[in-house]
Amino acid sequence: MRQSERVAVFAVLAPQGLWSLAWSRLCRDTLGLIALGVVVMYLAVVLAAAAGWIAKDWSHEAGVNYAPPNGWIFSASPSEDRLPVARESIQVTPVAGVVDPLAPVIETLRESRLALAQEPQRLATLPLGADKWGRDVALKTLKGTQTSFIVGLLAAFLSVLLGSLLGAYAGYFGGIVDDVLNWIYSTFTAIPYLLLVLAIAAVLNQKGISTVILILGLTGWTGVFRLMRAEYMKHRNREYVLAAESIGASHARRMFYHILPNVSHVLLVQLSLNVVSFMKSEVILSFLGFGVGVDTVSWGSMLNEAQTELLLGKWWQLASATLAMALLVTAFSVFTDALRDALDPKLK
Amino acid sequence: MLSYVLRRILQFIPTVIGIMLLVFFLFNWVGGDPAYLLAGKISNPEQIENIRRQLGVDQPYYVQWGIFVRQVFTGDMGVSWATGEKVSYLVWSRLGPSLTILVPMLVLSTGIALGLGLLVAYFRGLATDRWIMVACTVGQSISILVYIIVLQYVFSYELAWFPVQGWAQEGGLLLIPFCILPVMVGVVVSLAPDTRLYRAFFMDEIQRDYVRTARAKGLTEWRVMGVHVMRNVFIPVLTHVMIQLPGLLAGSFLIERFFSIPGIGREVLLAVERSDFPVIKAVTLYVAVATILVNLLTDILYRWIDPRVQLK
Amino acid sequence: MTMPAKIPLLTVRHLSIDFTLDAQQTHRAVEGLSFSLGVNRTLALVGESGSGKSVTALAIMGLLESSTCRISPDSSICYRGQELLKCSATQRQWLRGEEMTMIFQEPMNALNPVFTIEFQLMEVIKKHARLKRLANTPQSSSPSFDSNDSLHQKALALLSEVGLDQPERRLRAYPHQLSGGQQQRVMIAMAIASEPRLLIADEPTTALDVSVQKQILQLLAQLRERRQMSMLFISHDLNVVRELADEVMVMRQGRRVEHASVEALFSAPQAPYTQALLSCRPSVDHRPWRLPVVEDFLEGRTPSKPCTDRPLQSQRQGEPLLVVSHLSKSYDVSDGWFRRHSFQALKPTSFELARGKTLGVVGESGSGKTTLALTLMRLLAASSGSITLEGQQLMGLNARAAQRFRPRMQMVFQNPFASLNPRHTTGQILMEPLQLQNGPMNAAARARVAIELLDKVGLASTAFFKYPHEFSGGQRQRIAIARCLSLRPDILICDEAVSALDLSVQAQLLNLLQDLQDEWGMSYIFISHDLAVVKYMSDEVMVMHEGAVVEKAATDQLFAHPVHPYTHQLLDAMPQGNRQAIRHGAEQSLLGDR
Amino acid sequence: MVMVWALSGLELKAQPPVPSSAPTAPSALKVLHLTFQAAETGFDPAKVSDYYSAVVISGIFDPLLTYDYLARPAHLIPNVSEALPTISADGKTYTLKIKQGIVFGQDPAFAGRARPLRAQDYLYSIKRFVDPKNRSPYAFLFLGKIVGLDALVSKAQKTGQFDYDAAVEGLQAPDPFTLSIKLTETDFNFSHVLAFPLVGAVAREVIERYGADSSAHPVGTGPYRLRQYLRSSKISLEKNPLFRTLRWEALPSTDIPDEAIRKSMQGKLLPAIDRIEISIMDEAQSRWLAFLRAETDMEYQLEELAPKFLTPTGELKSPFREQGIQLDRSVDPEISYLFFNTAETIGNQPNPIGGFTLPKIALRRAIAMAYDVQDQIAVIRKGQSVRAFYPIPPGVAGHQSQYRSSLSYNPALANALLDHFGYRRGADGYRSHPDGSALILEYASTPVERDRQFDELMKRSMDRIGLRLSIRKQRFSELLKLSSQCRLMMKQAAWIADYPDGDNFMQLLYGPHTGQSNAACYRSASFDRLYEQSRRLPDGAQRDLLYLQMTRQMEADTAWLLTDSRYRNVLLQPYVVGFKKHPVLTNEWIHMDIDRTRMKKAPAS
Repeated sequence: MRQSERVAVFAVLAPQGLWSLAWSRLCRDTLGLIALGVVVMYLAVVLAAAAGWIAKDWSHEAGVNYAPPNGWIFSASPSEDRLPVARESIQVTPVAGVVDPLAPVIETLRESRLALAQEPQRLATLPLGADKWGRDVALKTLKGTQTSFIVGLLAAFLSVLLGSLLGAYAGYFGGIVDDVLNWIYSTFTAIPYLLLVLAIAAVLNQKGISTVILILGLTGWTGVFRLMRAEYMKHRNREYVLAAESIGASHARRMFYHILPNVSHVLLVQLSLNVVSFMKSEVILSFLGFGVGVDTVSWGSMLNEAQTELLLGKWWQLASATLAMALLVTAFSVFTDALRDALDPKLK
Repeated sequence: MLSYVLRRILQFIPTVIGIMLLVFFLFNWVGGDPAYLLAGKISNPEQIENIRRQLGVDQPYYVQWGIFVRQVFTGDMGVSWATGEKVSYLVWSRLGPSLTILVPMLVLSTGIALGLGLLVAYFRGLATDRWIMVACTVGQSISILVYIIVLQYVFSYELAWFPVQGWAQEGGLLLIPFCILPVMVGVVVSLAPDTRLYRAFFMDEIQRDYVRTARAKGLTEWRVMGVHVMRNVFIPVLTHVMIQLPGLLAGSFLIERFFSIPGIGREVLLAVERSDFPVIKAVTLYVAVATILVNLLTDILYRWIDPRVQLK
Repeated sequence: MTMPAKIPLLTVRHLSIDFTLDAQQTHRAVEGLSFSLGVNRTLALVGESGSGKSVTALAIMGLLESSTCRISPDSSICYRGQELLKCSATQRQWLRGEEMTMIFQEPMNALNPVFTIEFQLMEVIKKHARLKRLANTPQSSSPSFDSNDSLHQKALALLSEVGLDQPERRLRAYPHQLSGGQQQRVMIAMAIASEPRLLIADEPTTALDVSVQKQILQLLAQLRERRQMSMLFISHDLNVVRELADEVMVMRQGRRVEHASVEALFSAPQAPYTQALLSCRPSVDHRPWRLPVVEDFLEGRTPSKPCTDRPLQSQRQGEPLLVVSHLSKSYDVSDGWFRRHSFQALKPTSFELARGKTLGVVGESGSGKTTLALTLMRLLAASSGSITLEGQQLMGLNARAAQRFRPRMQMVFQNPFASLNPRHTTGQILMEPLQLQNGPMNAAARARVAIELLDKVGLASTAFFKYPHEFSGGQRQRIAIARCLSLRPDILICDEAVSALDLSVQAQLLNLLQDLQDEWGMSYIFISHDLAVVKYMSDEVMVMHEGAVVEKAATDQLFAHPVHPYTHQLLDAMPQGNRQAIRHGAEQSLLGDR
Repeated sequence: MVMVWALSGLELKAQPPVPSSAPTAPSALKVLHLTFQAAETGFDPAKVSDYYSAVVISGIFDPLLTYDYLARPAHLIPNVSEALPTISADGKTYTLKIKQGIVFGQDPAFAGRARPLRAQDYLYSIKRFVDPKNRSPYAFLFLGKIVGLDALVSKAQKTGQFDYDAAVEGLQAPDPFTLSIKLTETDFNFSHVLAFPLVGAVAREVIERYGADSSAHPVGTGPYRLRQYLRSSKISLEKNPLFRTLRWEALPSTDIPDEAIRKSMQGKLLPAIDRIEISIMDEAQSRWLAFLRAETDMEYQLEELAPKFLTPTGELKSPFREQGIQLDRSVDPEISYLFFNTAETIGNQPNPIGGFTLPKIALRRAIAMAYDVQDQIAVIRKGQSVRAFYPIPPGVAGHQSQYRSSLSYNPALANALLDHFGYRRGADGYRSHPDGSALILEYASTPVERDRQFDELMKRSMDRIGLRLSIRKQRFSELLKLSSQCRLMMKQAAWIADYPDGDNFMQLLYGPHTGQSNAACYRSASFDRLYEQSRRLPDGAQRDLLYLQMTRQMEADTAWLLTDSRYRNVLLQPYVVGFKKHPVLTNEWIHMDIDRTRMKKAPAS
């Protein structure tokens, strides 16, 4: 049978019909599409920054300290209270009776008349201004976007992975498995978020992006767990799962081949909700001192720096970071809503 | 009813044990050594040893665990390492200010969000709905830190409407000027997400058959929404409000810190900075137990608000 | 007060309704529908799902969502000389619940779960009292008339009138504390509280058990007589309608197919579609080899006179394929502190099933039919008893050994929308059993088998790539059957396999099942609440009630000479299309649900 | 100039206890509002260590000696003693006489009777510092210093009970108003310990009555008493009605600001301010806004906001000057420094910057030369600090204002030095050890926003000379522990004077203090020898010479890079008079007043 041969070839490459259906529904939501566009734009920035195409030398001191914005987007009059920077020329006080073992070496080196490296010219204004060291706020914002986005995304992945795995087991198997996992869940949720964060931070005892991700991931899984457990409990006795059982599908196959695709829209929505909430949490973590390390920059670290700067009238860092964050978070939220609508099984 | 409550409380025991294990593990086992902080600027090993002995952190873990269990069961969580204050008293005295901010905040934001949710659900699909939702989405995308900094700056300093921060020990009406701005910040921050959520609750309920029945009975649209739908929406709203209550107690630390409100959240931050473990442990446990009790209360309230729920 | 009977109460002209799917696409749900309803008349709208009957009712009530539905401008709905489509929203709202009322299919969902019956009933009574006062001012504004006490008395009287006992207690109850039948009675009480001129009943009995259905129908008939209401009765079941309606309008895909008096329609249906609807439902009197299907009529192929009846086969012949003895299933329910009691969902049940035979199982909801099926399939662990398949005891086998017997027994579930994984294509669904059971077969070979199966159940091979949501209910059930067939089972359990389907589709599937049995020699366990379908399919029938088998007999014998009182009751409740029977039973229904 | 304390004690004995409510109407009360930027821990002198608790304690309790309010450098004067202590020639015995007629403030513990201050009270208070139960962070002030005291401590550690009644040879009261302290070693600076604000007299009855809660019930002989106390939020002090009569008296001065203070305060009964209201405000934004709105009268913790109100040259900006706001600007008796662990190993790992071989010293020297102190002052401190070259800060005995360090900023030279010793740069621009192994510096700091700025500066500085830096973030308590175990490689540290004597600073580098205050774990035989010599000398030119040599020795070994000493900018509302920042005393408000005539509107209370 020619036809069945041809079909057989295609069988292996089954199209993702439901997802494409959701996609076409999403395409009808103009606002959702715009939001998606914004998110994709940010994603491009993140990738470009990660690849080092943009904002590579964000830590380069391009402008003078607190250089104001030059009016492209914001404008501010240059501050008059520039602090005088004068390098003192030192006449070392002579002290008798103490020998400096390095003195001979230093003298010879000094005699070879080393030229002090010329400080490069620094700009008086920058598009979005400069921070206290004179680093370009625009580049910092771009780099911060990369960090915050990655932190949000990876932490969300971690929490969703953890929450859905545990939730799937608890909801699917029920009984003692459910009791134990539920016990862990209720223990975790009974402890207030702040204390849990502080406690986990104390355990990890390290700072940096990976720590932030771990803290957020390890504290953020409970919501996903609750949802996934409920979904699995609901689906576990659905007829299609029973049908799978009656044709001899194993537990793992039923859990991950049959049920998982049917709850994946919940996961996707949870994922994007968590991305948003984790990007916001990163700011709070930074405030608590569990932010990213000094060799990188995130929106949280920028906002924390900007806190006192605002009172000094240096508002541009606060404005840049807040705007960049608000735009992405808004777009992401709108996109999540659109996604939820598009994936809503009720609308089928 | 009573037997239900008793049985529920019995069921809490494993959770409480879990929390105790976690707390003990975190603070007694892997938590830092507070002796050096307490020893001050100039310390020597004997002094460190002395402090460790005084605090009981030199004991084997099983002994420490025993002490901890006894503390939990007697309700006497010892004294703060930093101030020597009784921890139970400390937590108790910080509860008032926290609640003074939290309760009005929760009532206001829930009330306003319910109203807005009803409004946008009523106008669903229309421009009013769209714009309020967009405003909410934008509103919730800004960090609470920015809200606090900017609102404090604008309202206390530029406009000078409220005191910058502070607290009236005497309590009562004197507190009102100090409360307004923190409560306002809290409401502003939680209003946007709450409205979005409550709108979703309303939209869920509106699709139900009983709404069609109510309309078929010839009730006005406001009665359908404001009585029939609203009463059903109360159920998920109640869950939402109750579930976030204990977390707020410790979670409003940012507001408490910026407005110098002597509440629990600020105390926790202080204790963490000082490695004051008895305080952190006690707050964690108390709040955890409060969470559990609030859950129980929620279930009891459910029976009152949702006749379908039976307490068994 | 009453209008002359000749002037219709309600006139619908050229009613067309469009549903907005999105910015570009619309779907026409009702197309140019016209009819009229006289005073104190009952018009039945009959049609299969998607025929536009409910939409029409909602349009008359003014309950369509304006954001998603558009009534075309040349339509007209005229109520007592008033053009409803030109009325303001407030006017429509005044009419609703006062002049025209409506009851719905699912009484559980239609009542607000968080308010007492009293609250919900009083809303209507109070509104009615207020409107009445407004209308009668100032002559008879006696304050005592609508005092709370008198309103309360009125509520009690209404509940009594719809046949609810202990009305005081019922008033204080919440909807979930009532049974389905009682809930529907409350709905009816609310609908008649304002003494409406028009009652619209949208499938009011579909969600109820047969015996309750009969009582509700009797109640409606009786109320209509007493209250002098006009009634618009919507149903998918012609037999239900026959007992109640004066006129019947058959609808299909938003259009009118036939409109006639009930006698004319049943005695001489004009439209082929009506003929089809009347004849494709299995009757308790005949057992044709094949059921006629709608397509036959529409394409003008009036089926040759139903040939000889299918012979009934005795169960007893030959070696039994399946022997079930004392199979039971119970659940532990905890109540109170540490006490538990066990609830027996399935009381010890024994039966045998021979190869190639069909065992029918009938019972109302909660009778343990599905528990029996799931326990047989070992999807539920049995509490006790044994299942023996061709001499092999299945209970107590280890998981691996039990797995080998899985393919021998397969099951078709009730809901074709739930039993197919919505995220898998038909191909994936059909190939999965092969992959799981016959390891060595390669993907291409599996696909070939899958396409053969599709052909077998009457689906095109293009179905292979499609997802379940792209099929109609009947087609999905075919896929579900194909999935079972792929394992070549000895026994196929059909749990309400055709109950969720429209009549015409039901007939096709029953034919398919019969054909497959003839060809493959499978045994069926055929579970249904529908006596007619069971009678058509089965060689032997078990009647289940509250988890136990109350009667088991050869089909014809059971239908002709039921022994157990419950069986009697079931058979009596079957809609026979006899108006006399309804009137006769009216007195009984007053005693109604207890 | 010298301030003379006047006292007429005999009257007091006859005075009945005064009821606690002040006779003046509340509106007429002079109230001073201050803020703390961190919470206090309690008011039991033997149990606290933090600055803010000490501030409050110094208003409630009286030490034996104190410092002259206006004199600089700080100058010891008697407080409740009749005169400065008589010190025996060997510098081992201190004898003091206490003024008679001083009584403790009211407390239920005294059962309504006036409770006179006696020499025994000071002995009891000193013993409380070494009682193991109290875990006093200031036990080091007395431990090992007083004859016979350590024996009592070890006995207490065994029995678990400190015997306060046991006789101690070094702590004697020959009569109720005479105090004799015998030291184990020569120490001419012990008077500073007796002036230490926490070494005030507590009454044994009070301590025993309140037990563990003594922190909330401070009862002393000082000018103020605790009125209201909401922990870590609000502290309110009011005049102690039983306080002895004390008048503000000073000799005329040629110093113009001092003379202005003298004019406004001379002859006033102290304390002049009725109430001190202290709020704890954690965030600088809150404190600044509160001061601007005159919710507070005095604000001295606004370092990060200084550019808001100061010109680059350190003067008050004109809008504030026009409002009459006053600025008092002085350098704190404090040093900040970057220390390098000079031990060979950290834990069991080799310390990449430790040891005294030339390449290691050169590495430390290069780091010191590359660290940009100017940027620290200009950017992080916002110009609110002065460069520190000498380990002893201004205002402390032994300070050398003219001294210039041999460690100067010169990254080019630092690079050359590293090149010279074979720290070669790799492909990524970072240097490795001369033997080719990876070189990673580890710099420790706490996870607060302030430290992040130092981290950034450190990273920039090290990048400039190609040294790879990893930053270790740890809670403050953890860092303290690690630092006392010599397990930190590099860290910023600061030391503020406990008492205004150079020894308090020089001991930070003394070898045997490793594991205590010597965080650099610096052990230099020559330094230690010089330090031991200095211990035996009183303040003077001879000791200054030793300090100079010790300083240069430390530089030669490069154990520290001294960075800066901070300015203390105190903002005062126009109506606050008599303020002058004291280098050691923290209770200036005892000597201040509020001039109601200069008050435009009543500050919100």
